Amino acid sequence: MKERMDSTRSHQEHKADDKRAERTETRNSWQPRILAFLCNWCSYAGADLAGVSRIQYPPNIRAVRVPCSGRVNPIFILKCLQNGFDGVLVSGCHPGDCHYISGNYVARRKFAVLKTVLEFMGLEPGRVQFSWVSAGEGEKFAQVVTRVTEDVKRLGPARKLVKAVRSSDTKD
Amino acid sequence: MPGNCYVPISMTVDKIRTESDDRTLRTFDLSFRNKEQTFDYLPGQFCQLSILGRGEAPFGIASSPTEEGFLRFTVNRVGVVTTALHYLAQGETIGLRGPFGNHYPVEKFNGQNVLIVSGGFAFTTLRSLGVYMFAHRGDFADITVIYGARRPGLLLYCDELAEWEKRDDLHLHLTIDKDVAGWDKKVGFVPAVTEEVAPSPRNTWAVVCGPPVMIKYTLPVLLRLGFPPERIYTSLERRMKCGIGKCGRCNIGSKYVCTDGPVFSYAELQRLPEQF
Amino acid sequence: MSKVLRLDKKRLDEFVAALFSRYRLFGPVDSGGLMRFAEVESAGALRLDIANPDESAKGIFFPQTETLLTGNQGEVVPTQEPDRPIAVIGIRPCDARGLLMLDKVFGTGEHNDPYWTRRYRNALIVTMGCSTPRAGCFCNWLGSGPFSTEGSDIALTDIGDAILLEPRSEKGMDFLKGIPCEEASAADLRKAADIKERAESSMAGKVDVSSLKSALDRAWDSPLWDELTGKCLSCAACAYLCPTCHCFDIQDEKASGTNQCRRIRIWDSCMAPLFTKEASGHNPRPTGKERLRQRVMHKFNYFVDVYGEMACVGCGRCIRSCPVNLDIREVLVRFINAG
Amino acid sequence: MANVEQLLRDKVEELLKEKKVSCVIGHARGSTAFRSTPVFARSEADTDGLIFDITCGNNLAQYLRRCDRAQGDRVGIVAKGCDGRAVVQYVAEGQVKREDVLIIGVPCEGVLDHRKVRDRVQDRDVSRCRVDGETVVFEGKDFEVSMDRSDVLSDSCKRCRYPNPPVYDVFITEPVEAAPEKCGRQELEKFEELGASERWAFFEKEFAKCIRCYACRNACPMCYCEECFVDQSDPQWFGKSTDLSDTMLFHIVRALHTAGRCVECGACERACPLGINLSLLNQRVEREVRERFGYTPGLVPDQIPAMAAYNEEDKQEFIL
Repeated sequence: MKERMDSTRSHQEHKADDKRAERTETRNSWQPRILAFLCNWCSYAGADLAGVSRIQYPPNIRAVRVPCSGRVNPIFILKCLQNGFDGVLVSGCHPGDCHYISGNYVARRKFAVLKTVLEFMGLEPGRVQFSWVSAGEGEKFAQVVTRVTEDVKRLGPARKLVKAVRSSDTKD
Repeated sequence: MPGNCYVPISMTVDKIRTESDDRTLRTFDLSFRNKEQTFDYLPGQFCQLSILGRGEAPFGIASSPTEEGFLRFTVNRVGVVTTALHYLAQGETIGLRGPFGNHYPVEKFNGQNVLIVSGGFAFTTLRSLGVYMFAHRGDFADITVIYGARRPGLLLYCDELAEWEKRDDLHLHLTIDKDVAGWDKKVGFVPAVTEEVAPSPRNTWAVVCGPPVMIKYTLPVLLRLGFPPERIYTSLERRMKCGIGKCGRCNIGSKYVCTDGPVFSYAELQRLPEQF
Repeated sequence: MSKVLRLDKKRLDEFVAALFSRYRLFGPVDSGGLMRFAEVESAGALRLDIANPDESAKGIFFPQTETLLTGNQGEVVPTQEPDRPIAVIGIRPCDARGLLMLDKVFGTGEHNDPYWTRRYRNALIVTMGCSTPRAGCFCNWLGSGPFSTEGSDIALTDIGDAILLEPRSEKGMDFLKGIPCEEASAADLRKAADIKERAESSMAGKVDVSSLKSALDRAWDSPLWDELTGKCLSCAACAYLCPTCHCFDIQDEKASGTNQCRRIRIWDSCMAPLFTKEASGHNPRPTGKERLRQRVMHKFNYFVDVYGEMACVGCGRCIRSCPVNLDIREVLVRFINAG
Repeated sequence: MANVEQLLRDKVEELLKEKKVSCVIGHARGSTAFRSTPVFARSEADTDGLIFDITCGNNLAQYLRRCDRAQGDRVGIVAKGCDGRAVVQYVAEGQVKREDVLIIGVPCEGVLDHRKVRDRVQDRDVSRCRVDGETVVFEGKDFEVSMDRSDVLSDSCKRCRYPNPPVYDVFITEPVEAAPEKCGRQELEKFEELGASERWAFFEKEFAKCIRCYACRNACPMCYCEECFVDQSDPQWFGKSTDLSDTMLFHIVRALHTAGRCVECGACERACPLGINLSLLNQRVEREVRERFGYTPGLVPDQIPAMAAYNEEDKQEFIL
């Protein structure tokens, strides 16, 4: 069925609001989508260990395996928020354990600044989180995911920075 | 909204063929989803092909208006849109806007000799021209085609070229840059081959299409052979968005490649300031 | 054209209300400290007392971001324009003239642009004469003036306690028929003529640009391009603020996780490297010099070839906002002098 | 200031005559008296137009990277504190060699925000602009307006801690004294007292004005990427529309890319044709980099920039 394409902004906005209301009403059933960038050498293996150890953790994360937390360009994180992920987790090796010696040290600086900027602007602190999880810390991985999922659930669906593709034009 | 020049016509991908051995060139035969749709064009014109959500890009029409039932495009995979096109499967739908631009001046070629010089995958609209002229063979005198590629695997439309070779009303010269085993035709760059086999410029019109470097070295050859700039034609490429002379990026001087071109005579190009 | 009417300022609201009743009304507003043209919800929001906004009025008819089509893979639906036509009030003569130029690009030729045409051709343009031209204004160089009425349906003149309304087109005359107004008195007209006279004479020295086109015909290899490019930052401030710059890009967007797509048109600028860069990496205008030359040539040479006039209305926005004060007037004068 | 101007011209003339430099990047009077425009002096004759005063707001450092010069030629630059810091940061980032630049320090007491002036003189043409103590006087046809320097000074100048180039080869007159507490950083502190949603609303309001002309980026001496991330097409990171999401992400990433590099010259803010508040974000980043990593950009030529370095002891209170 053809959707009626009305280019008045208010109409579209109302529709978006309705959608949001729907989502809020079904808050209990709403499940956040969280993207997790996991370092190949530690956190990804940690997730694996959590799996084989049959440790329970919420199924809300989508994992993307990266060679190092240093590979995670802050743009990736922002792009996730723009594309509507409700939360982003980046997890790498503990300091001193980086496979590439210093990747996570450099990443730590980048993430500190990113987090500062986003929270300064007013983005909810829980949306973007970071952790160090080693290959042996299956238990910790499950705890981190549980915590991040709970934080994001509490915050509700992401709205800030989310880009909607719609027929109305947004600049007034 | 009738007459909205930005709304593409829905086309079905009927046939897909990989043209080159490096798989960067793929040919698509398209037909109208609405079978009653008509579409008048002449060799040399181009269309905008699009996949909504990926983007739109211009391509010369490789089929001839004398061939019914399909429109043919050959796509070189270089950017976002062309890559998306390469992922298309048979039966899928794509958008088409056009035809845009001018065409090779086939009316001027009437009763005259025609020399086609081409290199690489720029052969698309020249195939269209060739097929068009064969369909109206009586209207044209001698036809010569020189077509070169770096190696045999990069020549477009090989099966068809094999048919063309059998024709006795066409002088076809295929050439590759460097000799390889099993190649029994010409070896050498297009400009050199042109110098060697081009017909007399008397009553002859030349059409030259290919990579910039080929054009750059072929034009002096033709001039030396006595072709006047007014009788040498080429087709230009530029980054385009609208295809209808509005978006403002494909101009060379005050000429828009999309509406005043893409076909220009060398005499016209000499009057334009910018490089092409 | 037809008789000039007088509207007491106290009754301006009535005039605006009449516009509201038939049109979607756009005009200059104060948007968080920034003066710009926007859709007006109430007469009170209109700011007819302010200087010409730094952004031109072209965005009303040619928005910076505009959805051309939406759909998913199978179905494509062009954006529908609301039926209600647009009226603009408070637009200056320079911008109104700029719209006429854009109409040549979008509204004429073999393919007319339906989005533009529907908006512009049905619109009512109510211009406000410029009693106090700003520093940087040079409309007088380009065959126009602060009280020019080209492209205007109704021309307003602020005479202090009242506004004079002069219909400039059938459409304008038609609209004014519904407005109960007295005719302007001889004294009012004299006052208006004085204001006009003062405004015109306040404008800085006029330069004869009649030889510019031919000077630029010969300027392709001029060393001036290198000199000017030296300081140009190659940003798009000039192009985006310009009422006649109209180059655009078309882009597709896809909503994450769905099939919902849209094809948008966005302003683009010839100053950007990407403007002409081809997928192969080849760029026919590789440096800032070729791009600056394109911008100047397009406006003052190519546009003359194609449409018979220069694509500049002398609004001075590029002069006021250029971060390095690369003044277009100086550029023109130097090319004229270089012959 | 007249004194500065004459000494500057003499000095540049001498440097060019003695072939110490092949070109000097400086300021000349703009087309209206409260503005200046960059100029490239290549011969002694070009030095007449050189000026240095309160109108010289462009950060000239960026021209160092694009200025035509033969191998081995040295380029001179008229440098306020922030131009000098940008040069130092270029050296630290390997963009220019210290020995290729001759830094001509000039005493800067802040530059005008031309948009503020424009509003104050009600868009009239200004033919003369002079500084008289704490007052700036603008003269035009039939008018003369005086205003407090602080009312028309660029906001970034009110916060300036480094009015003199940290490194220079010659200095015209004497370095000026920094007045760091002049205006302090109250703006940032006050803003931080707001709630998160108010802060977000502020940035939404500011960035909604953005027309993506990239004047901020192009005026910024530190934005020198061959291809900016917003111009990349494969992959295209963010959309080219003026959707708030796209414009905000542009500004956020720009702030991140200039973290530990921004020399606080305010060129971005002065370049913005819509007067968007761009510096608040930069101020916050600057403080974070200074407090967390102990780094201030543009002061020491051979120090590794903060975001290219690390310290094993960096704080990591935010990491789970």
